[in-house]
Amino acid sequence: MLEVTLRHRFDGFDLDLSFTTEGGITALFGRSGAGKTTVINALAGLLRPDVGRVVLDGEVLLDTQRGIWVPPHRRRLGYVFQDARLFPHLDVRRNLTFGARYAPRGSQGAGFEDTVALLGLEPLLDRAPATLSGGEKQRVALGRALLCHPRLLLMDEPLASLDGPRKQEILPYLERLRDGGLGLPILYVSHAVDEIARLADRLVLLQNGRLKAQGALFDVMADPAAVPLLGVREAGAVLEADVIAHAEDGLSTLAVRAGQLELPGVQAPVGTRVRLRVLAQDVILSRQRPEGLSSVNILPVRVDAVHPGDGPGAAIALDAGGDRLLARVTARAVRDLDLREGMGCYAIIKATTVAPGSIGR
Amino acid sequence: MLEVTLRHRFDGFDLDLSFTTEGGITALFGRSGAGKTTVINALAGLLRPDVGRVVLDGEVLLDTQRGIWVPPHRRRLGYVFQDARLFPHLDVRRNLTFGARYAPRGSQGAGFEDTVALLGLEPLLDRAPATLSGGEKQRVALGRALLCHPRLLLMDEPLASLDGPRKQEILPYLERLRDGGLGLPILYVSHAVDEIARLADRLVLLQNGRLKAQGALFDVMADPAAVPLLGVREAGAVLEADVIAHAEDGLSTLAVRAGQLELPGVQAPVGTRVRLRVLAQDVILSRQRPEGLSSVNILPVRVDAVHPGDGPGAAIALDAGGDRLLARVTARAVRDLDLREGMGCYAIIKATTVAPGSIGR
Amino acid sequence: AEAPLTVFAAASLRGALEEIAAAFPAPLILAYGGSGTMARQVAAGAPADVVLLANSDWMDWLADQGITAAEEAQIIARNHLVLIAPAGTAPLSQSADLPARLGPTGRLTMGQRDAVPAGSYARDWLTHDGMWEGLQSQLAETDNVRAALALVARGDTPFGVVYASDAHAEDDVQIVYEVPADTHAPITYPAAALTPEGIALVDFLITQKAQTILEDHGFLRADHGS
Amino acid sequence: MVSFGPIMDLDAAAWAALVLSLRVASVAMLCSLPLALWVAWILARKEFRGKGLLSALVHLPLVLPPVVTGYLLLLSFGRNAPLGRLLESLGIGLAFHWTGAVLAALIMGFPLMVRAMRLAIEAVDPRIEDAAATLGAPRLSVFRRVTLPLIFPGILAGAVMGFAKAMGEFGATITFVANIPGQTQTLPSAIWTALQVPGGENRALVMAALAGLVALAAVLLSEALARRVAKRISGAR
Amino acid sequence: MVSFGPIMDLDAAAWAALVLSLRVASVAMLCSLPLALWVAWILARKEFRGKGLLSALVHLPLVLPPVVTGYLLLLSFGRNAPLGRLLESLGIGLAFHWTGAVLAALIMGFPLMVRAMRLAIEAVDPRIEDAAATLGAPRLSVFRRVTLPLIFPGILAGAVMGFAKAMGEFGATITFVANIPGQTQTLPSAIWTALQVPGGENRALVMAALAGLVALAAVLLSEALARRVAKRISGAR
Ligand SMILES: Nc1ncnc2c1ncn2[C@@H]1O[C@H](COP(=O)(O)OP(=O)(O)OP(=O)(O)O)[C@@H](O)[C@H]1O
Ligand SMILES: Nc1ncnc2c1ncn2[C@@H]1O[C@H](COP(=O)(O)OP(=O)(O)OP(=O)(O)O)[C@@H](O)[C@H]1O
Ligand SMILES: [Mg+2]
Ligand SMILES: [Mg+2]
Repeated sequence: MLEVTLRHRFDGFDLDLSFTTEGGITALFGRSGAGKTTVINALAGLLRPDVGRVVLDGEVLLDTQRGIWVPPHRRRLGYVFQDARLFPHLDVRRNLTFGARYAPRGSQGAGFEDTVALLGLEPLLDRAPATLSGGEKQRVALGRALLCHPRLLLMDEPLASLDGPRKQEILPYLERLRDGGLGLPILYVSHAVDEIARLADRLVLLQNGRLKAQGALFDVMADPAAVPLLGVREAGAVLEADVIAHAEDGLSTLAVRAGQLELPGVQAPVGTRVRLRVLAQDVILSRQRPEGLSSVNILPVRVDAVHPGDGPGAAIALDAGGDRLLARVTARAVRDLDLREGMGCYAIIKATTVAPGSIGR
Repeated sequence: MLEVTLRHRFDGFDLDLSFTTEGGITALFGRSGAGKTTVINALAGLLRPDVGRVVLDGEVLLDTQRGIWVPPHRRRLGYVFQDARLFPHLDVRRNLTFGARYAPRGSQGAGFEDTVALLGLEPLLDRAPATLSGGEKQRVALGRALLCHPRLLLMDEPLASLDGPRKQEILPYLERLRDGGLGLPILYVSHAVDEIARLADRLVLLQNGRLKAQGALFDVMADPAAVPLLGVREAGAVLEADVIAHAEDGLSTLAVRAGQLELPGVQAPVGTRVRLRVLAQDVILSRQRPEGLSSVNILPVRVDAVHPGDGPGAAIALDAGGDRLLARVTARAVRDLDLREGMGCYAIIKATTVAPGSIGR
Repeated sequence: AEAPLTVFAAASLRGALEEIAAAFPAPLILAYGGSGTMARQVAAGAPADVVLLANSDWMDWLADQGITAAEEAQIIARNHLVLIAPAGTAPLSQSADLPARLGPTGRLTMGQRDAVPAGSYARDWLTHDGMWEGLQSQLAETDNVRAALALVARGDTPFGVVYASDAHAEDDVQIVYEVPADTHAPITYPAAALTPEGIALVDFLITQKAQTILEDHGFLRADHGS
Repeated sequence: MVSFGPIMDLDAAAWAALVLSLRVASVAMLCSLPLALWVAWILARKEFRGKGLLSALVHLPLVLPPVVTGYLLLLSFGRNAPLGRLLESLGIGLAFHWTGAVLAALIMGFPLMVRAMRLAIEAVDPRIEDAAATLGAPRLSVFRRVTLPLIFPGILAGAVMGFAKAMGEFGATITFVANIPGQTQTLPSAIWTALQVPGGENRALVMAALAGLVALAAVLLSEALARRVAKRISGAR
Repeated sequence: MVSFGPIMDLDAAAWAALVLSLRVASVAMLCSLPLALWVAWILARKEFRGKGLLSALVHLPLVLPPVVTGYLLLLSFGRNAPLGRLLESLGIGLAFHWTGAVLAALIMGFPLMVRAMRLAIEAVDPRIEDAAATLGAPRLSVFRRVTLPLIFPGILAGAVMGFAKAMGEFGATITFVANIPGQTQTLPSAIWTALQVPGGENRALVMAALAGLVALAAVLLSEALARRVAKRISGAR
């Protein structure tokens, strides 16, 4: 549980905001120059804000009014910097193990072997940072922060220079950190909404040094005010589903309130509950139950509300047996299908549209 | 026209490849550590490869066999580095104008005012690089390279730390550079397939220091061998379409070979030809022509080939009146719908699925 | 006025030379240094009209180099050695008391035995009086006599061997023993003219007037003992 | 204790020595800057056989007692030495001339200047220079517009050290150019001369204090300059 | 020309002087390292009133003629100076003792060491140190594990300069601890002594060559070390 209030003036830039997080992963989202790095620096103790108060799990890390300032090394926050900031004189192995000795005795957290394996660092262990590629540096920086067993992880665009497949390997690991016995909370800066949607529990939106919105991911993502900040393409609903069965052809059956979905690439064991992200733009509506489609995921839904957008699109809020779904269709489709509140219809969700990355928890 | 042949050994990494580009934008794509930066460094003259030959528009920049090596400052290649590498002792304005005096007399290219305006740098002109945010640095680096009026632009993940809206502003500018009177060719390293799909004319795929595939964007993107490299989610076809009409509700009608599509957010004037990207996962197949769907974009297609994938998915190559489309469906759907080569069916493309960013040229 | 003459002079002559310069009809430029340094400089073509050393060996060396004719060197002053101690110390009745007065830890300051002329005269004396070997570990050799004087004046060493002319100028020390002249080689200050203009000064130095000034500064007359 | 009152009472010779020392130190510092910079650059950036030897040679004036350096200078540039005669015939008299004091000061300060600049050059990230080259800047322009401003603190440090050393140089100077008042008597020589007379300590200390004040001024100036540059780079105003 | 044959013929006094000089220079260099590092760190990283003054004070031994420094040392640490008496009663005799030569060499080399280290510290990116702090390293550990290795080239440079200067120091040493063969006669003192005797030039030059060889060895060693570190950081093997 983190409470943050900060006020700081740079020449030409004013930061003035206050937000709270509640464990899990909180995403900090905002345009370039919005003040994300400044916030994280203040949390880490690398920037002393003009005015501020930071409380982590009841411990006051900063209180300018009461003159409290805990130095960075006693905050135990793992910081993955936007620029990797590796130690140039140490090889990769020594960079990774740098913080180990300062972790409190018996503290639990990421193990060396696991981290190295996950991040694919074995072949690099004896290399000097100067010889690493951009993405390799970023992976080492991530490993280094994890291995100091922090009580909160600050990540400033940690995956920006990683390729897609590598990201897909690391994201589940971060989820395990959050969900494992340790429940390591993470403050995560990213421009990639799909990363955020997959990972984050809470979302803090910054604009120009001010708080624009904060709250649970579902709420903020569904907040029409947030759409311009997040980008139209990324709007969507998040559902909870139970894993019912894994078939031999790799498809899994998941139960949501309105029915069953067949999805590929679900790793969670039978009986667990997972999180699905369904982008509004991936939902097709049909008045009749369609037949002979390559997509077998068809749920009966009821139109909750029709929100005409600014452009040619409209957002249709749907009730799927109690779950909320969002569909983005053209205004013309609204007219053609005569979509209106209370109307029953069918939502077609393409099986493969639910990205593996969107299945979490 | 650039011809590149390179061979270079690092301890533990072997680069050995050869490719050509033909003006326009060539994307260099590969996983982290594939050798992209190494290639670009060799082109810029910052790395002297063990063996190599680089010819740009007939001028030999490097030929280890004949002992030719043109020093970096005479190559006139604008290089946007993966790390910004701004001059720390110069303010933003002087960083931007650093290269101007070395541009040949009368050389044409980006103007100072335009570049500053496009990249939103006005408020930063008097600032020291040390005070810039990550994205701001990257924008300055981009401007600096543009303003030296290069004859080829080398961009190493230039937009990685930029937010979505900012990217959407810069991408069209790069397109104008490519298409304008100057026809500035660009070699573009990126992990973001949507950027590449939008911008690139050619695609060079690297894996582990070797060339994996190269060729026109359409061909390489449709190459099943490229799918694992590009990422399953990003596979898809690129179509050319003519803008036929803009309706009042914001939808535009575009003609492709197999029919017409209604798409929102098309800016190009009537009569122009645009490029559409249709992700394989956004295509639903139906044996009958579906009725009463919110999606009005339905094209009759013929199955060209069924490529079973490694996992539960399969890639279906489709012929849409001469255009190629790609659909990704589950193996179960292949069985259920009995998809096979030569079979006719319907492709449902959700109207709003075609991202504005994917409509280019 | 006449063109000034440049004199390269041993630093220990400074007090007296300043007065002599005032008495000399032509203006003098006095450049001080160590005898060896200046001899070499003269050999290297220094723009000096007169060279005035504290050591006849270096004057002989100059003659060997063919810079000056040996017979042109003129002794202009002499000196004698004295044993000094901080003011208020009881005088020594004989040199043999020195080791006892030094005690086990006290040091005897003197010029460096090989490099500083006063040092080699002091060695001659101590050898002559049979104390040299015994005092080996209790010497503090300095690079010039002034430094030796300063050490004694500040009480860093209880005794020192210096020229009478130096002791004369320092109020914080007193002479506790006069070293007999026959225990060491004669202490002479030779001068030589290097240019025709310099001859006048060398000649002036042995006039009564100049000799009196030298005597006032604790030196012995050039003709002393002869 | 030294009282500073007597500074005003210093005689003309002492003032002349101060002025000469300032001149010698400034000229020596300015003359050696480019050469020191060049040597520092070679030592910092080039790998070649004999690099260690060059570095040792640069350090030599530090190791040799100054008298030896002065003596070697006298042997090489004395009026009777071939080299000295040649230079003299070209109108460049060194021995027993203030220019000789400049040479001595320059040589003695050289190792300090080279080292300061070398450390600064070694600290410059060559990738920043690479960036300048890709923007079209030829080597020399890269040096002038990127390297030079970046190593400015090192150059400043070298200049201050060279100047200070030149102000304080004594052994080599007096051995090479002697101690001729008004011509080659620098402040240290004057101080030494004062120390040769019993009771001259006070005068010597006053002159030493004067030298100290000059150094203080030089150091304060350089610190202020360095701070300004650092501020500009860090972006503080 | 100097012939190197006679080196073997050097008498015991000369060898003793060499050994003493080596000892003095090594001890002086080692003793001043930590203090110089501390002062360099303060000057590089702290802003405080009087910083310029401290910097000027550090430069002082460079500006003052060595004789003055030696004389001031004598005034402060002589047997009859309060400080000197105190130290002597603690068993730390400085005057006329080789330890005094160490003190003189240390003070004369101090400005050189401080400057080299300061330049190196100023070149360290504080953001790297920040990174270490966020990983839990307390200040001192950051210094030991990050700053120190990063400024190693500067420390090495400072050490070499301090050592070389200590090997060559003459004026302050002879003034402070005199020139006692076998006890305080360092190599420069011995060289100076030889030069004061007509015909002693050759012996002096042979000893000077010896000093030069020692410096060469030290410089070559430091260059080799520096190259190894640079290679490790650049990743070349
Ligand atoms: N020292 C400084 N002086 C003046 N302005 C500063 C300073 N440091 C940061 N800024 C400004 O504060 C704003 C916020 O910077 P910050 O680094 O927090 O942005 P960010 O949200 O992390 O952006 P990005 O996504 O580009 O990294 C920027 O406009 C930046 O230019
Ligand atoms: N000096 C070097 N010594 C050894 N290996 C090196 C050196 N420089 C680069 N490499 C290795 O070469 C490979 C290619 O590096 P390069 O920087 O070209 O990758 P990249 O494709 O740009 O990756 P990224 O997307 O992460 O920036 C990497 O595995 C890297 O570790
Ligand atoms: Mg940032
Ligand atoms: Mg790269």
